[in-house]
Amino acid sequence: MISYLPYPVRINEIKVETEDGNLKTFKLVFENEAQRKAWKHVPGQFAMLSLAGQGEIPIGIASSPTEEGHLLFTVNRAGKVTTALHQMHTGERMGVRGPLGNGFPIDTDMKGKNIVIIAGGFAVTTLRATLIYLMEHRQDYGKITFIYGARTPGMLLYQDELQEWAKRDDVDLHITVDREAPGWDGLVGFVPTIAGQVAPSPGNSVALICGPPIMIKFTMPPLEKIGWTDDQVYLSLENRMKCGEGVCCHCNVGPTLVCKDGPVFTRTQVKKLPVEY
Amino acid sequence: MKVFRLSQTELDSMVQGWSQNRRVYRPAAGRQQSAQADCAPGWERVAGSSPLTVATGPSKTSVKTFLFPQPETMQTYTLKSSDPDKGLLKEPEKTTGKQIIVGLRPCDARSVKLNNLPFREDPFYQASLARTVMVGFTCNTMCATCFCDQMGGSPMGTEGLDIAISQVDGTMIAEVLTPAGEELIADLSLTPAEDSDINALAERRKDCPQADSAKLDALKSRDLNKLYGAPVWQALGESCINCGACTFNCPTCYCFDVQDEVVRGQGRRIRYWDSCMFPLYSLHTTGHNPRGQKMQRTRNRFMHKLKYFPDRYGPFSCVGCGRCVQDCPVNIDIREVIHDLLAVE
Amino acid sequence: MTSETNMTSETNETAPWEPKIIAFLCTWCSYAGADLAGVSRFQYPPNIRIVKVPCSGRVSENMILSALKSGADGILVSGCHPGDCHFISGNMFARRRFPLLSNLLEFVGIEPGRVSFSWVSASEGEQFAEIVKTVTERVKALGPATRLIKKIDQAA
Amino acid sequence: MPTINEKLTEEIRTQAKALLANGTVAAVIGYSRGSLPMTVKPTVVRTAEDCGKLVWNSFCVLNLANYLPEVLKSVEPPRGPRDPKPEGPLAKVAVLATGCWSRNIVVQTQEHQVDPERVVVMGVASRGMVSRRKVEEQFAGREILTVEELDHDLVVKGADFEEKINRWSLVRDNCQTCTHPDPVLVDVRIGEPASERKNPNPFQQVDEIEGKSSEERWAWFTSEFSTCIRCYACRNACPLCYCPTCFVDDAKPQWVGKSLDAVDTGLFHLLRAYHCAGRCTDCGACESVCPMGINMRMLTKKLNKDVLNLYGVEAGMQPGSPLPLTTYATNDPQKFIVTEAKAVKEGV
Repeated sequence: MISYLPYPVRINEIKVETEDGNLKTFKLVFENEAQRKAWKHVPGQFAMLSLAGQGEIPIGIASSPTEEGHLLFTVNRAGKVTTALHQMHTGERMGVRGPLGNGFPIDTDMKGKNIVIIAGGFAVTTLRATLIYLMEHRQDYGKITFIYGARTPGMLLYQDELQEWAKRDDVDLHITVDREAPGWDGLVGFVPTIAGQVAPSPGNSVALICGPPIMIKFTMPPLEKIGWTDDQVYLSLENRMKCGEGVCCHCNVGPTLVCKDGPVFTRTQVKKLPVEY
Repeated sequence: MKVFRLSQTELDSMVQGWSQNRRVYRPAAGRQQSAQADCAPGWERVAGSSPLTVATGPSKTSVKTFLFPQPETMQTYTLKSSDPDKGLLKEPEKTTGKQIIVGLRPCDARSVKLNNLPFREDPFYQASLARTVMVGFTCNTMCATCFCDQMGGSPMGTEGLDIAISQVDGTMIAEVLTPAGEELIADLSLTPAEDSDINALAERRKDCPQADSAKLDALKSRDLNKLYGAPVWQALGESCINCGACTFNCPTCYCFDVQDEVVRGQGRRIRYWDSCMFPLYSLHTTGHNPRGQKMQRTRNRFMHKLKYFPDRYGPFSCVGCGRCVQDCPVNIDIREVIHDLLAVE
Repeated sequence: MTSETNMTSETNETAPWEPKIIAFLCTWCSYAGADLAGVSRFQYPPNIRIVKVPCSGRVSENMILSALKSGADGILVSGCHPGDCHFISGNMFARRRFPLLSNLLEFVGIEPGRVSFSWVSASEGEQFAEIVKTVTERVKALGPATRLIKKIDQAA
Repeated sequence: MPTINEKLTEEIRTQAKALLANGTVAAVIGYSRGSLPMTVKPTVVRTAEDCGKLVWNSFCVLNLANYLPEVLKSVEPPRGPRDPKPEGPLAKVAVLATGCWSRNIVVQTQEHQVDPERVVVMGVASRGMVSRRKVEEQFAGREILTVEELDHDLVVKGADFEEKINRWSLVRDNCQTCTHPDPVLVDVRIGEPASERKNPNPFQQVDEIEGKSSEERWAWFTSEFSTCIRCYACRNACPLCYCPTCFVDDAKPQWVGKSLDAVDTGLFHLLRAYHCAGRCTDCGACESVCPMGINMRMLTKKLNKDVLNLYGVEAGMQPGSPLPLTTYATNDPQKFIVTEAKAVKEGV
């Protein structure tokens, strides 16, 4: 039986991620120890963040299952609930309901393969979770390529971690910004361009792509050019959601319910659906 | 299964007996001038001794309001700073006690079964279902807007009912179909039906329009994208005004929205009926709307009923009650839509 | 703006009833008038809760009805005198709209006197105090508002 | 001998065909036959061949002006939200209009929703539209299978009955009290013009409610709107409602709750009606489309009465002048204003 009752959590830490202040990462800890232990998620899943008096919003889980004891959510301030969330302080109570959705195929299709992760903007959240998971289980996967772009250096999320990851030699990291910026000596250019330059050949590989629709649209041709097929590419869809459990129908794309059947789909699956996302 | 013979007086006293200690509801007679305070529009609580008769055809509003109330409290909480439980969501107090719905038609009873497919894991729907007993009247005549037979039901069908009452040649025959139904009649001394009654009922059932979905089932095997791209949507979308008259009166439309309401520090999270006809239904916070055009929303409703739902769960999400046909302000007739879709190759 | 949470029941339940009146005051005239009333020590009943608005023309029917719904016993909207509007004509448009709204509310059974309108200039501190007295007395005579107030039920 | 409606239907088809055939308009908004008795389908006809679908009868209760802005848009060359307006004149659209509908087109023009240069009004004098609900109430409990329309009577048939009833007795309340049945704009005349109707008191129903006590009016209001299911058919059938985001959908702040709470439902109807103040032409579409039979028109009618009494304006009757609530006069009545002088005088 579904439970619509969120788990009570406390905000343990709030970190402003970007220069415009619109993205904050919330570190949440469970109030109830049993619920903490029972919580199991896979990277790519999402949860409903619940604010009493405001409502619920579906947000991708930014922490890896390997980071035990807390959950991380990076939230853009956009609507009613996210605005209220951004005004909250550490120590305050809120709710989390989930984990919901399918997540990336870390134990199935991704196992033993080379992984290419392509992220644009703040869609990087669940991919951060994935990368950390992969690094924790490094021996289970082949070569890992992580391509991440933002508009400006100040709009890159998880900057401290990016520096840590750059030091590792078992991850091929490519961080790019759209335009030249003072103090930035890294890559400059849009994600699709960089992806075309650094993406490995498709043999025994899968790609996970999250970003604005326009980025996904332009990232595909360079990949296809070097032989990538739609079956190898995983995308994460988002739609307005209410229940998160496949009941209320809000997130439907044709017969598919993004919250239940997704949010992660192969590009082959997505192509079969009407364009209602 | 037990079968009884009832006179109008026996039926009336039976229903009145139930209403002594349980909540009993029946369709409101005629156009309702004013809804009762403790009852959804279109229905009324049985009280007093007015004889129970039900007009031909389905009730004005559907039975879903009893299983999927509008609104339904999902959680409650307080926002008072003095309360240590501030902001903690709690399960609401459970409504207990049986509710008996009298006088619903076979189409509505079947809708309860169909909605149970998406709601099979939903705690609220299941709780309502467990405390609801449905005493239905089968139909001797089909209205011009009825098409239950084409959607896999039948005017004399009993699917979903606990007790089915049929009018056969001036007498009423009650078929008690489930343990919940048996519980209702446990203490009553009813006249068992004669064999002749049972035969007459079987005869009537045999002669009435039978569930025949063979023609429509052809839709299920049609290609999704071809139906999606069918030419019929353009004209339909142009005349549709995107109100929710069809969805809210439809017994098998089950979408809901969730919202928080706070009054003087006390809050609740409710779910209430939503309609895919409304632009807000699919609107993203970014302003992007995957179904931003009227036509796309009209299409979604019919595609959901006739293609998406069957693809997911098997049967069509329509029981052929004809309420949408009657209530549509611009006369969009689902039977014509089906006809047009069947023509799509 | 007027979120439902604003009118919490922090007041003492056993104290005798005192009306809560929401006053939408234009910042240029009536709010300044209220200020002057305070500075000049003109006494007026403490029942009003002031919401400062840029112009009486800014006060929409949504705000007035929201306040009623949240449990306000009375509403006062006050702006500049006709001709004195900081935005030239905001109060003139308001003057056309307000009687329609108050008549409509009366038409559906909201007691006359729950929703009031006035013009108070920045120099009219005493007049402001008088108007608040009038409005408060009127609302007191009507008793607590019972109509169009949202209540929620905690059961499923 | 063809009936009045048959003649009108024929004329509509001929004129629509001519307009489409000679390229004057790209689309005609009219009605086609409905699938049930007493229904018609609003239809957009785009080819001369399709004009045979058009019909006219006493059940054309929806206001076709409602469709005008969207159909006008549909005949423009497709362009993105930021693309400039194309050069040269844009295609025109013809629309059938009775008195009230044409007044709505005037209001749409005043509010810049419609470019009057692009609209060809096919004016039909209204004989009053029949209320389907009134007919059904006459035959309560019996299913109506066909309704045939004669010039002054309706022939209603069911499985086992046939009755002839006077048409006017079943005409909608708003049409019975209407004083302007003839369109205020006519580019193509269909049928004969109608003269203004004399009505000693078009606001009689409003007066009756006003005559009640405050308690009685509250009781009337709560009871009348208690059956509302919040389907918004009244809002969506209204040609005045075109806001991209309706106030009921606002989230920051949220003005009105969305479930079936009596207060929220009441607020929705009050605010919806109020938003129509000075713009409503009493076309009755809201009331006609309500699946629950709520007389929400009483609220707009009350506002119409006040707007007429206070500002002397009937919506859509003066194409050249601004809408009553978008203008003002220096001597507008202000008896409703509380003054301290009044406080002293009343001595409350």
